[in-house]
Amino acid sequence: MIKKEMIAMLLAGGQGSRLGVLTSNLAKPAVTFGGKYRIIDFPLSNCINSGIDTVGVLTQYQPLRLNTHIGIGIPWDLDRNIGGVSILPPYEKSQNSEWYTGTANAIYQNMKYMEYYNPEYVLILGGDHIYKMDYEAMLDFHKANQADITLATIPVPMEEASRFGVVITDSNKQILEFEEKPEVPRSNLASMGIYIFTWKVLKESLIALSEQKGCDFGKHVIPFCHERGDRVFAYEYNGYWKDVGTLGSYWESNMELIDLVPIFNLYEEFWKIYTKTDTIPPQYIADSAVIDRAIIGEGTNIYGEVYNSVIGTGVTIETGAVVRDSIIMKGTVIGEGALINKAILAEGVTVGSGAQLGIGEEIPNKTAPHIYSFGLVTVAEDTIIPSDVKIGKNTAIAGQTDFADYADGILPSGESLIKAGDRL
Amino acid sequence: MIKKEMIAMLLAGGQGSRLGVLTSNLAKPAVTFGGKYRIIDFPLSNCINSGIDTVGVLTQYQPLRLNTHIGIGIPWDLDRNIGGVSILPPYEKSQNSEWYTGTANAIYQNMKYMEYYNPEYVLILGGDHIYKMDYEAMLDFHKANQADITLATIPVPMEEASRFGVVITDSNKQILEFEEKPEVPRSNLASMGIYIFTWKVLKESLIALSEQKGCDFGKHVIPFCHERGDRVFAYEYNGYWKDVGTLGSYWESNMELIDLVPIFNLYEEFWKIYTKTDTIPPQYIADSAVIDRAIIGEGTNIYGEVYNSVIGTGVTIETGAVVRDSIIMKGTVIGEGALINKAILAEGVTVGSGAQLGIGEEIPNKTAPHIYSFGLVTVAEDTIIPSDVKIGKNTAIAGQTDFADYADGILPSGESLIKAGDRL
Amino acid sequence: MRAVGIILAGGHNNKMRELSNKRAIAAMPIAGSFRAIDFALSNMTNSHIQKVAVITQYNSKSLNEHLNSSKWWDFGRKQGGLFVFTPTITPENSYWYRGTADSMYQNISFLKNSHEPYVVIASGDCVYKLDYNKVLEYHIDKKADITVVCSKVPKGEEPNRFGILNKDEDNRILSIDEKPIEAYGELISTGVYIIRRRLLIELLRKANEEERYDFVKDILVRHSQVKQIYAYEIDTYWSNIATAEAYYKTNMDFLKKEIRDYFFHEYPDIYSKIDDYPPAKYNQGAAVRNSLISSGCIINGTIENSILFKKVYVGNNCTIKNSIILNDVYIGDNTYIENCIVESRDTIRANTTHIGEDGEVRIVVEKNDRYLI
Amino acid sequence: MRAVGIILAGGHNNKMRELSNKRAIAAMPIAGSFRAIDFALSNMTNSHIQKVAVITQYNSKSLNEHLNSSKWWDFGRKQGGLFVFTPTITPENSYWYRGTADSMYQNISFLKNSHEPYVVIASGDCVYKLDYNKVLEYHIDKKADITVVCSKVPKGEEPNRFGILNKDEDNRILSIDEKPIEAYGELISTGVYIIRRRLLIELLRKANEEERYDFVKDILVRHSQVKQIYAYEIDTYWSNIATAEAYYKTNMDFLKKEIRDYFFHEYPDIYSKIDDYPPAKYNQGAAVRNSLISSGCIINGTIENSILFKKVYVGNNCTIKNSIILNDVYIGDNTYIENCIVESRDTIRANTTHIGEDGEVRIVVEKNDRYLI
Repeated sequence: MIKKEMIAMLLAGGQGSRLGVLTSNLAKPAVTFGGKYRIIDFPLSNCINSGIDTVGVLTQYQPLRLNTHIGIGIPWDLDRNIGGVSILPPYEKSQNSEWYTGTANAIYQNMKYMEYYNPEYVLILGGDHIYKMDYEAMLDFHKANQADITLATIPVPMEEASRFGVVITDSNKQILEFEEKPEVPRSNLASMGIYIFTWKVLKESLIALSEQKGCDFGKHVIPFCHERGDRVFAYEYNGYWKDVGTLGSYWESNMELIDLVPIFNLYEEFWKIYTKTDTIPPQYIADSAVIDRAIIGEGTNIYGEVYNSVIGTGVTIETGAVVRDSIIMKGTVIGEGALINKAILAEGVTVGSGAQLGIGEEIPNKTAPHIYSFGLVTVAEDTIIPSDVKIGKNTAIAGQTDFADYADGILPSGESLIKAGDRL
Repeated sequence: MIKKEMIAMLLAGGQGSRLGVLTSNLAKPAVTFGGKYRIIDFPLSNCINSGIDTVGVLTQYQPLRLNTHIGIGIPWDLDRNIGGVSILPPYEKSQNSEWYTGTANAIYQNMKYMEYYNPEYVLILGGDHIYKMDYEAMLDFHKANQADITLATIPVPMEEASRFGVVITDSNKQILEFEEKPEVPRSNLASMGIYIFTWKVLKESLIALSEQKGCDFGKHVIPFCHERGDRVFAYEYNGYWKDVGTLGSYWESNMELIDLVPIFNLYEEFWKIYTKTDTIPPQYIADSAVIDRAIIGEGTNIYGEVYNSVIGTGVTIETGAVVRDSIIMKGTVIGEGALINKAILAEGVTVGSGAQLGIGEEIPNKTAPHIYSFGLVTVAEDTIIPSDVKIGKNTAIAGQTDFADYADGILPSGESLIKAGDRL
Repeated sequence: MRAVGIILAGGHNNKMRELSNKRAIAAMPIAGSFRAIDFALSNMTNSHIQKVAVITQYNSKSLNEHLNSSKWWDFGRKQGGLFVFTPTITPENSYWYRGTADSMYQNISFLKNSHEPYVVIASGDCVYKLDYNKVLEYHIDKKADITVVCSKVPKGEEPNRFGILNKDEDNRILSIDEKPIEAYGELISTGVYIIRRRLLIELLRKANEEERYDFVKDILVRHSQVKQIYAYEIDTYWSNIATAEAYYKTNMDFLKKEIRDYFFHEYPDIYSKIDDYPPAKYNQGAAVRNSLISSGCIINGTIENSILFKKVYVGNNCTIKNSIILNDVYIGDNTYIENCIVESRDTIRANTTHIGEDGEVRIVVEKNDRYLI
Repeated sequence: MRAVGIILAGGHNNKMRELSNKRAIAAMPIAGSFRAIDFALSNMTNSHIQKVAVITQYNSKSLNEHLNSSKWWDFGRKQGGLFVFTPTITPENSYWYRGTADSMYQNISFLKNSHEPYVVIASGDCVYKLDYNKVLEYHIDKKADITVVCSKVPKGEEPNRFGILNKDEDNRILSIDEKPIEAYGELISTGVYIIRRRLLIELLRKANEEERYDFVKDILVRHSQVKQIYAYEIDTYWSNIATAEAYYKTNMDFLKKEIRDYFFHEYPDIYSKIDDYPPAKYNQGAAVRNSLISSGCIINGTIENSILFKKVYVGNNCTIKNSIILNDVYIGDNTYIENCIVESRDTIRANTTHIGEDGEVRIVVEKNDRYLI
């Protein structure tokens, strides 16, 4: 007889389109973070550190990188005989076959998976945030309140509360009202999109709402349960919690890791963040290298200069190259004498020698100003940037570009250069 | 650097509709076989026994049972850090998102998975047959012939050859011609639907045929390669190979296992068939039991009589019940005094006391005579059959039926009783 | 869970007769598909103890093989795991384990590097189900230094091969008679103890300084006056298999429906390593009554009131009565076996008779050449 | 592959000085992220040998922990696997391993139960890459009884801590001088042997009967006249780390680009157990030149021509030159370290100086209380 007290369902299906070209080939939870991690490592590690050994990961958009990364869950100790991590993509049924149409719909379609483990509680997680949280403490809170649903919430500054969904509670933390992005917020407790459901309640409400189009937890399930009188509570979390949904917040939270005493400490022993590492050898820092405030991954070779940057695994920075205020992901090569200034370079990028990225003045991006801003240069994975070109700020580059793609060898600030290739 | 000499791609997406109600809730490769196995155990075990430790399983139709069964591959030793077994369902892409439309199309959509392992050869397998085969011997043959493609073939009786796709070869086993179900066969070498491709050839031809609708290996890829002059060879296999695509052949091959010296020997030490077992305890045979020629799985309790039958794990056969010439799958309960005659009872069926299955004369099934024939009673999983009803031959029953569903307590031969339930 | 586990699986014993020539007692097969240590291991994992050390020394190969993956008992690695400790030579020490206390002392780093406040010590040769959390609650409640789980003497057992406990009304243990010549009292220690981790480290260190090496004799008995030692009594099934007779009886108990139901069907499950054998096969001529048959068996003869472990072949016209046939045994045609324990991997010649007489169980060890099947 | 593998990892050695107090030589950390045994294990798996026994005895805890999952080296379980053999007491035997041959003899069931025709024996304390299949082809080609893989004496090494081989033009070995006082010849045994499985079983049994326990002295040397023993010479990088000086030199070799490229970037890879440390962090004040830095390090000072293993903390204003800092070392502010090997888990007090003088490498073992970081 299989019985798990609490299982987790991790929603990892979203594209995260506000990360621009970073997610054109992979789902947002698969984006790398902090030199060697991927965003999904944080909720997965939180699970195993909280004693949850059964996690269903719901995927939909471009799941290959995620599948390869998670594999059978070895790094997170989730390779189990009973439970462990399971990837749950949409599937064909004998009557209707459909993609996941909403967060709750995705969970609904995997009802049998949950039933197999016969849980008492189900934890619903997203794959979009960087944080360390003890879900067991939240479960204790849920049990102590005999709650049907517990929402994790975080206090935000009152003046920012109108950007969030906030909850109004009584003194026992039972939720009285929800407000979605209120103009005049009456509370600063913002929902984190993390829920514990008593299994029976979740099952009933999903079945009751099974005809709801695009069924979503925040929009449909929680209000439905609240209205019918279920006990819904707010658990207050007070640690580091960072949304990395925009290029700006993604860049910022990476840079925060470099601070001498980081707010969010990866070096902490007792709440480790696990990840899959292919690269075992140490990094080599050459005689010619200068490194001032940086985080650097395994197997990287540094011959040039690095200032205030996060460098992934297996990166090569050649002699004379200067990298400043940038994020360089796994396997990228920076040619001799190249200059990288406030840029995000995705995995497997090649920058030719003498190229200069992030120069000139700041001009809003012409095609997607809401995505490519913050003065950043954003380079998609496997992009090739030829030698000696100059690239301005608020720019995006993707594809195997050559010198002819740059008028006068220049991509001015605010421009995008997206070159579709024959990549399989 | 990851490098695998040969990886396997196992096509496990099909419904197998000729198995009738047995596959209404699960894909054909997940159907149980021989008391404790599922059909997919045979190709999976063949892989690990042949030294192939990287297997992609392509699923589409109702994959949950298959996912749960395969898990992370522990029983087959396919829980690996690099490689192992991966479930590959269809996924959403940034441009077009589609289900698998054909065998080759399914492989095409997983090109990146294969590329990750950097193989020299790719083995294409189905999940529809019961057999033991050393794919390594086939690979040796492929290499020795410097073949681009090798098809596994089996000699069939000449008079039956017209039911198969046959190949005509020269004396070196190089294939000269293909014939699909020829009226006057010129060869008795039938293709088994098992292919070894040199990776480069597979990749090129899949890209070349990427626009082909419903792209299929037998219909499109192999003819395409053959026509352009690739070296295509026929490897001859001479062991037990049984299609279990119809209820009749499925029943027959189960019954063959009971023979004193079975043609297909599961008790062989050196080519073990592995499977996932939840049930550990031994079976208990009571004082009142009679067992004459049977195969019985773990944890089963037998108080009644069993003749010439295959009984799965965790089955209960109560006192006075008589089971003859039948297949009883996992977790099924046969009530006191019930009579089961030439029936296939899927997983989790409950037969009430005194019920009689498979009596009366043989009349063709009225709704699906091509499916429900051979005189069999076929009962879908989790079906409930009430006490004291009588059920004829060539019948199918599904759902939680009660006595009122049976006119005069009888389901005559040739009838079907499919009762859709509120099962999630 | 707030405790780590230690399973003492090093022992061997002359009372097991020939059966202990091949393996540690904790590796003895039980009830067709299990090994003795599965019960302690499953109790640990079912009590959510995630970090368990198995200490083994004597003939440990077969045990090590059984434990080669922590997966079967659902132990993790990162937040705990299953550790198997065998003797090793260090600059400070080149002795084998000299007793149960010494075996723990030589692996004291396991205790030192843990942060859980309590330790559950269990022996690997008992068949039972127990939620150690309940014992721990009791331990905390009683403010005990050590809690000993105890049981009434199982029926038909001599009490004097056990430790006999005398306790007061409050369940505090007043004295412990380890294997007394004559036993006064019917309450015996089950070999399961709960103790605070730091106290255990201290007691082990002190015992080692004094060159005392046995946990029961040198620690438990010696401290019964000075420390608060409490008894936690269980009345569910409990059996120690460390004599050939007890081993036979414990196995035969599984032919009773209530024992089978308790261990096989009631939550929580007992886990074990999975072997890859096909289902059992009954050929023409097979006649089986009131018996447990395991996977991989092929049966052509008559079996009554017996337990067949995995992969036993029974030839034509054989009769097996009131016997235990351990795994991978080949029994030739026309053989008669009664009141026997047949050692694993035996090959019994055709046309032979093996009977344990005068109510005594006979242990059959026969290594003939095997016919290929 | 047609061979099983045996890795002899039981040894210890005074020439390792203080470094072998903590672990078997095969468990010594190498090149920032590896352990010595990773090289033999990776060679095995890269040669598609799927069944490997590691025999260990001395201070095996840290080695056992490293080997606790066969996953990292991609060994399976069903068609082989990674077996770790430690000493055990059986009815026939209660000795520790008395030598390399005895350690194999005590585990002879591993050899008997295998069906592969050949055995590759390797020692766990050498750094090299080798496709054992090539050696096996040569072995079969030569119709050899035993093939010994040999190498020229590495530069700067004394030949007389090795076995010196003398061979004829056909590469047949004429004599073997094991650790001679004076060495004639420059060809040394690398400790890698190929031998037919049945012959090994026979030789081990015979040696045991004669109470001889060492594979080289009692089997190889004694049979150099009677058996066909051939030498297979390699000219790629090979190094034995079994003295403190050789250990230091081997590590420092990895600061050379060609050595790094050979081991880190050329196919096939060397595998190791994955630890869960974050990337290295360079704070203000860090200045690193020509050094290898491993994951989990936090650097505030100056590092030159050095190798930092995992999770080393270097305080402000420190200078580390020509040194090896093993894993989990905390170095307090204003410390100066030159020509040293700093033992793992050390805590170096602030404002201290540690220099290995006169070209001698100093081994620093300091267990001070650690400041929390």
